[in-house]
Amino acid sequence: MIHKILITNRGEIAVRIIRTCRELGIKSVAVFSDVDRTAPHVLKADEAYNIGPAPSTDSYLNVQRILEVMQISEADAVHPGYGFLSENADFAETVIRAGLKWIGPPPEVIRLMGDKMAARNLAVSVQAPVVPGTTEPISHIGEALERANEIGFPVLVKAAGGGGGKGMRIVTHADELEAAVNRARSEAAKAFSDDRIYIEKYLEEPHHIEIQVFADTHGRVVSLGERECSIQRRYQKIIEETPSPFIDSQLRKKLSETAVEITRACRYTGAGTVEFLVDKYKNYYFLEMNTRLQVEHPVTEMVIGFDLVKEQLRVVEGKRLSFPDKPLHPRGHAIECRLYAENGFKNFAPSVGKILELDFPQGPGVRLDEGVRAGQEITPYYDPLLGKLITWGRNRTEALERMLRSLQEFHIVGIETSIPYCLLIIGHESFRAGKYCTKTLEEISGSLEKQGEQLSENAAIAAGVGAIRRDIISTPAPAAKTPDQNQCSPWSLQGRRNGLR
Amino acid sequence: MIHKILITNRGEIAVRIIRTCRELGIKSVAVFSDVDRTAPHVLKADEAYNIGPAPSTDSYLNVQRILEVMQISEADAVHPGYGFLSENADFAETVIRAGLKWIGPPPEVIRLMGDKMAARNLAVSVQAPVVPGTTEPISHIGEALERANEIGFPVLVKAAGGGGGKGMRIVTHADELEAAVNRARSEAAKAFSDDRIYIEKYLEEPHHIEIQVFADTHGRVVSLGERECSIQRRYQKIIEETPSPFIDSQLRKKLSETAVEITRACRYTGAGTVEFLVDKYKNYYFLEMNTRLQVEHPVTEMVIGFDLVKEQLRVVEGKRLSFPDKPLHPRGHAIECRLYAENGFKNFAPSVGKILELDFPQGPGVRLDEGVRAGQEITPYYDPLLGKLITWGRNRTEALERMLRSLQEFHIVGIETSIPYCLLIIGHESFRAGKYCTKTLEEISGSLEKQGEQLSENAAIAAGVGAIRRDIISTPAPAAKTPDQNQCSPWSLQGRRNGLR
Amino acid sequence: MKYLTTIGAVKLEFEVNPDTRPFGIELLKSSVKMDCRQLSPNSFSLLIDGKSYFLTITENDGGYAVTVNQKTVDVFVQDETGILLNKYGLSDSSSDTLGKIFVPIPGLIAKLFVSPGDIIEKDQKLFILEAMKMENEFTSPVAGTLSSIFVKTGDTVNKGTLIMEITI
Amino acid sequence: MKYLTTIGAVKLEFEVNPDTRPFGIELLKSSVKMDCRQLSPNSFSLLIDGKSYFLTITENDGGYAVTVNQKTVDVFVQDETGILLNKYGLSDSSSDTLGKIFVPIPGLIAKLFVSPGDIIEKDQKLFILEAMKMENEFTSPVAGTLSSIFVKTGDTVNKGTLIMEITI
Repeated sequence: MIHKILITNRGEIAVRIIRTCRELGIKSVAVFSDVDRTAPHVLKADEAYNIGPAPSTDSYLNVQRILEVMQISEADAVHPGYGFLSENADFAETVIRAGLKWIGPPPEVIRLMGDKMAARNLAVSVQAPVVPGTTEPISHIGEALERANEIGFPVLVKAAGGGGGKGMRIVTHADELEAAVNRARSEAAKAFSDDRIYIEKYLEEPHHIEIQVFADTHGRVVSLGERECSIQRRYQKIIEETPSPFIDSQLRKKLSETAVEITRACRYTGAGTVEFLVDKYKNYYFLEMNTRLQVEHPVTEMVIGFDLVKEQLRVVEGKRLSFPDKPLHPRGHAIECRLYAENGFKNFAPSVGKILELDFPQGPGVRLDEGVRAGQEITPYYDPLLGKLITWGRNRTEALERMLRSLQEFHIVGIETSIPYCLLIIGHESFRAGKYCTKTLEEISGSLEKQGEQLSENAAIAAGVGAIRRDIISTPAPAAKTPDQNQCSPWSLQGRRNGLR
Repeated sequence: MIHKILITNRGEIAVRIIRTCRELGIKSVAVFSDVDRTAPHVLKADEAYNIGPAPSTDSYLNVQRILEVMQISEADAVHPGYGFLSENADFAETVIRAGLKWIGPPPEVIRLMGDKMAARNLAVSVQAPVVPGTTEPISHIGEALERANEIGFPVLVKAAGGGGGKGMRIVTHADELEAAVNRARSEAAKAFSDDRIYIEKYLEEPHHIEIQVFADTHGRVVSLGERECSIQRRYQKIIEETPSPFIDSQLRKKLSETAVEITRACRYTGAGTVEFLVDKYKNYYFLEMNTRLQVEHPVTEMVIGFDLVKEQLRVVEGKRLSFPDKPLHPRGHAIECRLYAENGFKNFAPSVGKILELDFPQGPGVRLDEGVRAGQEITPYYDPLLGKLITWGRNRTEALERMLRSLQEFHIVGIETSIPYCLLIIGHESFRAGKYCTKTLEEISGSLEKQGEQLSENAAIAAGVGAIRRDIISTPAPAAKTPDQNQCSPWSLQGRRNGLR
Repeated sequence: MKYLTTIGAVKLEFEVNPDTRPFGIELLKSSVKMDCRQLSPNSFSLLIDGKSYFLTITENDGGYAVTVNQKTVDVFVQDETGILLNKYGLSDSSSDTLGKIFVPIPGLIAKLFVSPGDIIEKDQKLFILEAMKMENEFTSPVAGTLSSIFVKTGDTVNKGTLIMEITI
Repeated sequence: MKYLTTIGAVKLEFEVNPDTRPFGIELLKSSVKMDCRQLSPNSFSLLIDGKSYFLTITENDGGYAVTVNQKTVDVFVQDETGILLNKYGLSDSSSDTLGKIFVPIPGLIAKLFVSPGDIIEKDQKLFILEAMKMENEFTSPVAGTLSSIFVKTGDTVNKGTLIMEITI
């Protein structure tokens, strides 16, 4: 039995794990950096210990200090959350060597699945499809042509050191290949000083679909269904849902079976996620496996009704999973919006500052996993995730309507958030129709920005009245006016210009 | 189709109805009294109109003003919530005569079921059991003895004008009856100037169980299962749950069938609740029918997954209910705590004042239907219900653990609330074991009060440190002390004395 | 600077280090270090040897009402000066206000159980105040003689109204 | 007292009645009555002809950033004095600060795209600031000539640091 869990994380995931500990009567131990002394996870945990200065490398990644806290607190298990040390096999080994339970898969599994090539080989060994492509850099154009023909056009020419779309080219016909390879090579050489080039199959309208898997120490491996994660900005997910509006029951079955086989093959235990790419023709390809709890795990919890953190603890305690033997029947539909301290209309520029006022949405079908509180300073040191809003509905329409309703109920003063942007995405016809892929957000971002600037006449009058009222408050003698501030940043100026259009 | 709903209510139920309107794209119109200008239902509605001074009779019961708002706002339907005008058949008729839709059963059904004797007769006509007893006052002791023998001892001797336990006597043997009737009669004459006495069967360990029914205009009547409402203070419910830990599937079936028959017999439409008393031997008796949405409707919503307000609107629009034809399979367990501005340890004394700080619980399995906001003044004019906390779990244990966890997360400064009291009830062994009846709270209140006074040594040290810190803040020069305040009320003095034990 | 806190029968002495003030407070005798931060006007976070406490604190009757783990206790704080004054019997007593019965909420005086001149026992019923649709019974916090009643049945009274006075 | 508000291209004139101040504000020309209440330092409830608006308002660049229905606009307010000053061309211009590029968040200068003396076009990329694990591209709000750069690649900068200056 676990009695006390040290949570080596912060923000909403630390708070979420503390909540489960509370429900089970397990003591929770938080760690915090200097700037996080009054962060929610510190206030909500049973115990909390400082582990160093603000930068993650000095605190949340400071294994030495964390080891000391393990001893001081007499915790008997460590939950890493996601990010930070969660996929660090060496840390997992350190925890186990110190005599504590590691709430995650065994270190060797973390190491295996963390190596992209090894994970790909394991997937291939159980006949899981992987994106066809070269596994070694191409040395000359003849080889490129040969491999491209094997894979089938269109193909993607991409640089080894690439990322974020740089050094990437789509080639539709064989006769465009040479020029594309050459241009990609020279671009890559300039950008990353690395001219190694690979070729892989270009997927049309790809979807990012993942399967939540769970394995206990009694040999049971189950799939808990899929999550659709194709709404992404800068290759980061912002909106997830389950079930996927794109997946039919046949494909769902195939993805689940493949995920279970991969999970079994790598001798996994605990909660894991197998990620796939699925193209418009419903071809699917193994992408990678995340060996930890996923940010978007709540949408799965909402439809299956099980607390996944509780199941993680069961596995670590050597118990059997509590999912029934018969197939799970997910109920209804769930959608999650990640709420970031950033402005979607200004190229997702992060926003820092003090949260002056904060009201959360409530009512039927709404779950909020929050990581911030009123009065808290948002610092630039960590991921700008403020929390996650999850709505449940009998069907997709109801979940979507609740998401719009509850996003509208938010009230955050002091920082900019992605809430207005999420509202427009959820309200957009592509999302409403459930017809979107990983490229959709980029395609519609222009129209979202335009919508973001529109204000009805009534709302403009309301804004005017409010500003006058506020002006009267800050200017007791109506004639005296506060002079303009002397500083102005490009971002706020841009906001101003946008307002003037 | 309904386009705009006027909500003739305030507080959490008005907010809850507004939320459903938002999700459906229906405009919501709030009404408010002078003291409610900045109450949450006013802030959240699309429109809001003042209907008079603070006292309910001048505002929320002011039919003339409400009629004016119906016209000004061009609403096409009226939702009365519960309380206020919700069971006023004349008001329902007025609404319908004004050409608006009434979101509730037809006025004649409200009238019929609002007459206790008529409702009892209707129940008897469909062979529903009612509590055996006299329907006319007893004129002499011989008659009393005869009727008591028919009913079977123990019996309850009660006064016509009675209430709250006054003029009530339990009689176990025939030879105690005469004395009991005489004492009850003289007590009643003094207390209510009405010496009419009735005799009815005394129920042992009675449970208050109610069945949620729904009927559409196409002749379909369904039961949505029971709610256990036996945790009561001053004959008012404070904690409800579903399913009832006391009810087995056979009794559930019988209660549901009886409730459906009564609902059908009175030609009901919309949402209604049939209340029963069930004794320790599982005998059940029809009590009354509430012809409106019930305060505790959310626990039903949590386990069946349907929004009952949405179903109310479907019925009014002449649509069919959206519950599937096959029997509903409720999922998991739900518990509701009503959160009042009152102190459970001080005889439920109401608390008024300004809410200075307010943090709500969040996370998995938690729903809050709130009716207050930070900065709001709690006035003595209305029911002191601040909101309702509902938790869901896979099973009763999980729902209960979540209730404890989320009650702990509350943080309300400025008024006293029933949260500490609810925490102790939920944590009490009777509640944990699911073994309680309508008399339980009275029986355990002494032990709860004692628990309420206990503080661990660590918590006492923490309280001491906090008070010193606060003292330093309010006393810039450490030597100067604020003198004692001159006013002290019996309540705060009692709190002080309790603290000194 | 030494501080004495009184919570019911429990008395605890603390030492506040002026150098590390306002965060450094130690429990005398055990030297347990505490880190107390203000979160908002009435909320504080306290770490004692790693244990985390969330406190809400409001002023109350010359002391503080402190809520910890959803339990509220009254805490009285005395600094060195206060402790000395107390030692020499010089503390300012507030016993003369003890017999004054005020109502903490507005309402209607529904019933008076006592009359001027009555001998009043502690916890004896005094009157019923109707407020928020409920009857609230007020009992005497002290024993004594009822000297005056300032209201009559049916009166509507405001918060803080003096209802009666009992001479102890 | 007359007030002029500017929201983008929209200009609206209001009349504030000193008798009913602070609640009575009317839209000039149409006489629509409005009831505006402050809920907290930055939040307001407004009823216009029964329509309910929830506003959050913070100061911003000499004006106010007003959020209504989750949309934020910049509103500039001028009272009668300001309107008059403007009419005679006496308004205090802030154009001399337009070419000064500050960073609104702390971070690391990851890349500089321009050098002193460069002719800068509006919306041209200036530099990349790494903050919160992300690269943030800054573009020029104005056209002009880059007169000075106050940082170099690799510098860590605080919130509000002046990075470069563009002469318009």
